[in-house]
Amino acid sequence: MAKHYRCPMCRKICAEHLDLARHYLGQTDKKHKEWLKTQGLSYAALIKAQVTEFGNKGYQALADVLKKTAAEVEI
Amino acid sequence: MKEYSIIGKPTPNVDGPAKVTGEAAYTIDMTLPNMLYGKLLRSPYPHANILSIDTSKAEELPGVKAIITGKDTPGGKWGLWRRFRELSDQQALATDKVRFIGDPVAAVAATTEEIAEKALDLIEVEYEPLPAVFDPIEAIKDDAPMVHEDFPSNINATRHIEWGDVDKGFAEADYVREDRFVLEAAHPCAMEVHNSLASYDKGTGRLTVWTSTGSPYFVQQNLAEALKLREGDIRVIKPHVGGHYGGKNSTMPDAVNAAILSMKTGRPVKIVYNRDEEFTTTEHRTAQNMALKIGLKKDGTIVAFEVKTMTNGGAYTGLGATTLYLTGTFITMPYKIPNYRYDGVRTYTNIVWGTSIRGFGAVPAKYCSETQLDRAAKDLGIDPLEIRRKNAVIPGYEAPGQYKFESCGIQPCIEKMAVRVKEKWPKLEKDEGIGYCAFAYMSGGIFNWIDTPYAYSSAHVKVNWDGTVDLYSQAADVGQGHNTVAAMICAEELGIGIEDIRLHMGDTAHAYTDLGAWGSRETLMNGNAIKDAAAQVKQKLIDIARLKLGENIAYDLVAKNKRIFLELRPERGLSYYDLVKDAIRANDGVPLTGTGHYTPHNKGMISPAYGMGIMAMKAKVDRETGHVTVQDVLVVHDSGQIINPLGARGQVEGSIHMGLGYGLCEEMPMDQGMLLNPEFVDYKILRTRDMPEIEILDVPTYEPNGPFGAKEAAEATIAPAAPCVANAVYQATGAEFYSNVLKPEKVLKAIREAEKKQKASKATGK
Amino acid sequence: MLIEGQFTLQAPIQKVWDSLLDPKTLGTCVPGTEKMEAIDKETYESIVAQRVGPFKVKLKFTTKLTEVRPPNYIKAVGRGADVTKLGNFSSEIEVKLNETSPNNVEVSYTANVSLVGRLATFGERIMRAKAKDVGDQFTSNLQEKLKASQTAGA
Amino acid sequence: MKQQLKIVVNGEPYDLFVEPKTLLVQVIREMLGLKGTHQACDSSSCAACTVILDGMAVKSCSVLALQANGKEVLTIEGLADGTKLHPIQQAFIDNWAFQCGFCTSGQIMAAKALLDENPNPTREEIQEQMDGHICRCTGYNMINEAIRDAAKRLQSEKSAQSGKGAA
Amino acid sequence: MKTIVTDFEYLPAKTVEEALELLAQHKDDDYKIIAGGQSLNTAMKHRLITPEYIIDIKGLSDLDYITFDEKSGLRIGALTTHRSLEKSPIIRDKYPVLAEMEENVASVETRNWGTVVGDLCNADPAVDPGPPLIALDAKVTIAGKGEERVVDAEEFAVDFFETLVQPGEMVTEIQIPALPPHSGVCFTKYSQIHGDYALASAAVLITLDESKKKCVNARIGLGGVGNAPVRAKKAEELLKGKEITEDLLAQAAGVASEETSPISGIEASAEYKKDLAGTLVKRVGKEALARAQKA
Repeated sequence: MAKHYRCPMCRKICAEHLDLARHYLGQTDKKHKEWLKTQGLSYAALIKAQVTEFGNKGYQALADVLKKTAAEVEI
Repeated sequence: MKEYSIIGKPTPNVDGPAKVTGEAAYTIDMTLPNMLYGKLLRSPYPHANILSIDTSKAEELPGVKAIITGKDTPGGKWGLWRRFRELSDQQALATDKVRFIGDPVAAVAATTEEIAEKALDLIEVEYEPLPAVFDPIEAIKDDAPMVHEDFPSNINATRHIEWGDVDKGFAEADYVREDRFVLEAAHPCAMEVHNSLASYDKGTGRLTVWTSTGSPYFVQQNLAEALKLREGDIRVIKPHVGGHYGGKNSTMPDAVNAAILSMKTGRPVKIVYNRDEEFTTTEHRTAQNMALKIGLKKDGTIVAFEVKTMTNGGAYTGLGATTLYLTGTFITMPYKIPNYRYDGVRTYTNIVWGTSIRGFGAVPAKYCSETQLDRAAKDLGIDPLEIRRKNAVIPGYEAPGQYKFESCGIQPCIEKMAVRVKEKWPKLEKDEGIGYCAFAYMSGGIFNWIDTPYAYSSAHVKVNWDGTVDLYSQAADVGQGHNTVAAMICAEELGIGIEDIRLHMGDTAHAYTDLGAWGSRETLMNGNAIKDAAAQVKQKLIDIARLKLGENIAYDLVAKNKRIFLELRPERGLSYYDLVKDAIRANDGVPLTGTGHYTPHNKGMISPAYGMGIMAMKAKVDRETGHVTVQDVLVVHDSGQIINPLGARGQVEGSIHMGLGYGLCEEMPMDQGMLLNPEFVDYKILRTRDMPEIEILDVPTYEPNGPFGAKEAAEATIAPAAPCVANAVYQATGAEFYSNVLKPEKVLKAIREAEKKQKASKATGK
Repeated sequence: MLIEGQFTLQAPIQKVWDSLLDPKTLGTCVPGTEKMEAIDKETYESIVAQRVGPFKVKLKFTTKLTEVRPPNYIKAVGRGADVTKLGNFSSEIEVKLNETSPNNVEVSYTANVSLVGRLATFGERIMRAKAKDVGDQFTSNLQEKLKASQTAGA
Repeated sequence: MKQQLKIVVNGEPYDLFVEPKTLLVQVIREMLGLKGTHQACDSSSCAACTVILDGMAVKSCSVLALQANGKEVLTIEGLADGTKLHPIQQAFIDNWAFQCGFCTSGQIMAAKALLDENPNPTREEIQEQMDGHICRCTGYNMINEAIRDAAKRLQSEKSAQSGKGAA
Repeated sequence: MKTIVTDFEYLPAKTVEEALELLAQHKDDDYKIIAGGQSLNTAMKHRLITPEYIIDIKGLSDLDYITFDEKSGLRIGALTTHRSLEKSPIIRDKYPVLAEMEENVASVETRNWGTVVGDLCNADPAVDPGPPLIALDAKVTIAGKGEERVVDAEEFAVDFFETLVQPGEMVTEIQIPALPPHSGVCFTKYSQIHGDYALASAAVLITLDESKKKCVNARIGLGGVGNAPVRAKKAEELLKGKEITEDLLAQAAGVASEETSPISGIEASAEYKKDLAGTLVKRVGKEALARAQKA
């Protein structure tokens, strides 16, 4: 049994918040994008941060938010 | 290695007699009785709302039989990324707005091509031009015009790949460098333009479409979506195809509008693009901006690698999202990279879209990584061939969660290259240089964005009473020679001759699904299916032979040279032809059949197998004009067991030709979304006098996932050509390139830069 | 494509300014103009015929002034099409007037022109060269016009 | 107004009426249905449509049909001797000198015109002759080899014939 | 694929007289002369040119000739194809530079059907025969019904696709004077792809004195670097009366480069073409000098 985290918008479960953030930003549907707004985040801004600079800046920013919001799942 | 009777032997093209006599029919050569000619009216604006379309004048023109606009189409959207519905973004005719110069807004069917052309002039369209965006960097800005609703900042697709600990890797590196590149677009320029002939049968409600495509199955799926018909009611036939090179994967408006016009008029309708339509509205190799950061140890070992890319996706998706993924994958091959991170964004922009052109992401990727590697090698004082050998993968190498190399001959390839280069080019003249590039490429992709429920490849074999074999498959020969490979694999497995095989390929009504020709997949995937199908028939023959021979169960029987015999006592056997007759008689007159399927499982994210090797080019630079002469090319490659050495050589040489074009002269300059060189007059393609001679050496391996040990031999060598040239110029002059097309003016500028730099460093050195 | 140019006129800046905004002057100064009229204060309609060797172009276009700062700056967008459907044409023009000394005006202009259609396919390099010629001719016409009106006024 | 066009194509005389704007390639492909001659560009720059007009290789997309009045045209369909392929055709097959085959007819016709004039061309001479032809598949080298091979075949065929004649 | 969609009346001429008569008749009409039509047909397919009449002179076999005698020099009839010029024994013997030039004109297929004069009359600024004809001091005969005039090759093209040929006229012949002793001519064009339009081209003629030291005459023609082919007169003057050294050639090349006025395009910038013209003059000049010394 280990702690996992569930995507707030779909059934995806990941072991790390950073992985969950990667999953999240890989989705192209409206639903995923919209939820970010409710968290005060911009999908485009996160992607831009991720792709225009070296490092993992965009994912990290979302992972920080997911740490607070993603439901925990034991599997 | 195993001795085969057919596999590995130079075999002339089975389509040869048809192709050298002019008898081979391409879609463009086909006509049907009572056929109409269709033409598309296209937007002159890169981004505009359509306010109104008035077709009344055009309708009055004698000979015009139908005119349709967006509202007359069934309205289904289609795309190849069907797993992500929102990425099915293509439509037959623009309804509300146009998204690039060339987006079709109306279609005409008339009794002659000339009347159709004249009718286009009579259609009045009122547009409201909108602000447009043409560049990926502009596209993701907050205030950029939106190309598609629901895609804020025009982000069409993203891709992230990561393994190891990249930040730690860079921290441990002795040497880190960053380079930024701008890669130009290039067009595949198939000689046969996109064209389709559609015939709708009113009585049965069934549609038949002949089209110049690499995948009849993709077209069938897409037509079903676009026309809101059932897949089974659509038959797609791929006649001979005059070139593909990745530009004929997507279903284009020619096929869809020909179909709609045929459904509307009840007559066959044919749409043929002009060459400028081909250039301005069909898919090309995506332009992109790439940033690379590499960390190495002093000895040249790569410890960390990070890549960021933004592709100028254009107005629709096509296979561009796959290209984005593969760019991030192929850029790592064939090297051991312990820590890797990739982020890519594909942006929607108001230009024609970029997609899966030959090399599928590897071409721009390798250009950047391999020219960067040369610079790093120079800084570290390591020989460019040695740094490649040092980092090259070994059999069994696995990029965590991504891909695994089973057969893998890259190290022996590099060793062979080192020896051959010394013999071949013992001395360099002034302003000459040798450039290297190592490469690897997939043997068909393990992706299911099309969301097919069927096996990826299949084939059906039917053996007739006289021993002739009918081989049915949807697999597509688009010039790469797959028909020959298919016949060879089938004949080898059955132990018969190629002349015994009758091919029935590329027709959705004749066979089970095959995803078609893209990503060098047919030899391995369709080849496995054919081998499977033939093996089933062979087994039936062996069973009968065993009965008739009454031999000990412990003896193995083989099929070879038109006989079935005991492997250890070849004199004991029976004629294939006799056995077939007996088998059919014994089976109540039912011909022998076998149906084979292939879908890769548990083979990572990319492909079951990889072709690979290393290329070297010797080039001379004219320091006054900037002209680069590629004098000689040497390739050492591992393509597993090569099925047909003639065809493999053709593929390697053709890839090099296209790759050299990418490196030297092919480009798509645009102004406000308009292509400035949409004819062969201005789009420069290398001619025979511009091509060097090419020497190809093989390092054969046995690929366990491929039929008879075969794997990719088609596309791998396109990617290394351009970086080889750039590296040769770099070695000769020190000139560094951060974009791909080495036009003389660019070369001259880069040489002057390098001279300045060398002077400056000399000065500071003093 | 970007067309840039600069020329100096010997006339008071106000006069140059007025001439530039007067469709009658423009009509007679732009080579090949067959028609030029003001629809309203900001909009002009014109038909201009040009010939480059055997290629004949007859452009019908509308110019709209988007920014006017008398007597120094004009920004305009033009949009038009060849009457024989040879192609479409759009442009963004900026004209700057700078009085270097009384009676001496330096005029600089940039025009970002895009051509679409058959015209563009083969015409790009010709149009670019022709644009320079047209620009030169326009300058000399305007200069003469200004001179003539000065003489007439005097 | 249509005008008379008398033309011999692959040895067959034709008496046709064509619009003056008709190009030779349209007569070949559309009126005579000889679809082996292909068109791949609109700017006379690919040579896919090459045919032999009174012994010369020309681009049939760039010749007004009426300009070929009274002349003889040889297209790819006229090259084989019945079911026996012409040595150039056979050499193209044996050397894998085509892939998609779309430009092949034009390549073969240009090669034929060359070998008729120069039975033993060098690599450079072959390249000069074939330089107008765009091939997107092969990278050209295998085409050049096929033409050299064809030259040899034609020569040995000729010497065999003259040998027969002597005997 | 594109075809010619606009109808025209087709008027074939069999003799020069017939052609001039037709031209006179249609002087005021929208007509085009077709010889090989290698550029015209493409322009018509693209509907850039839509003439009402096409006067076909391809059949004027009386103008298909290449003749030479020491007194009057070389005469090239207006219907001479590129290929005939390239293969002509007279040319190979007396004016090999023209054969060298021809080897890189478009493709064999185009050279087989297209004519040298047609190419000149199309007046693309990058036209290949332009610079060598300027260097060889060629004259062009322009005929109208009942009249004829002779113009210098360097004057012939006046602008993009425009020549001195007026409505009702046609070119009938090119004349090139016999080369004086100790003359060398060389031509080259540079394009990244073989047979393509020139980014720049240059032809240089150098005539030396008896001692083969001093340059008594020089002519330089440049292509692709102006609205029409350019004669670099200042550079010529620099060479005349002097012993040509590498330095002097480089200097002249620099001057020639300044005499050009290319335009920027997608293929290269104006600056590059200017620079290139100089480089080509230097290279071609060196070869022309070597040839003059051998002649």
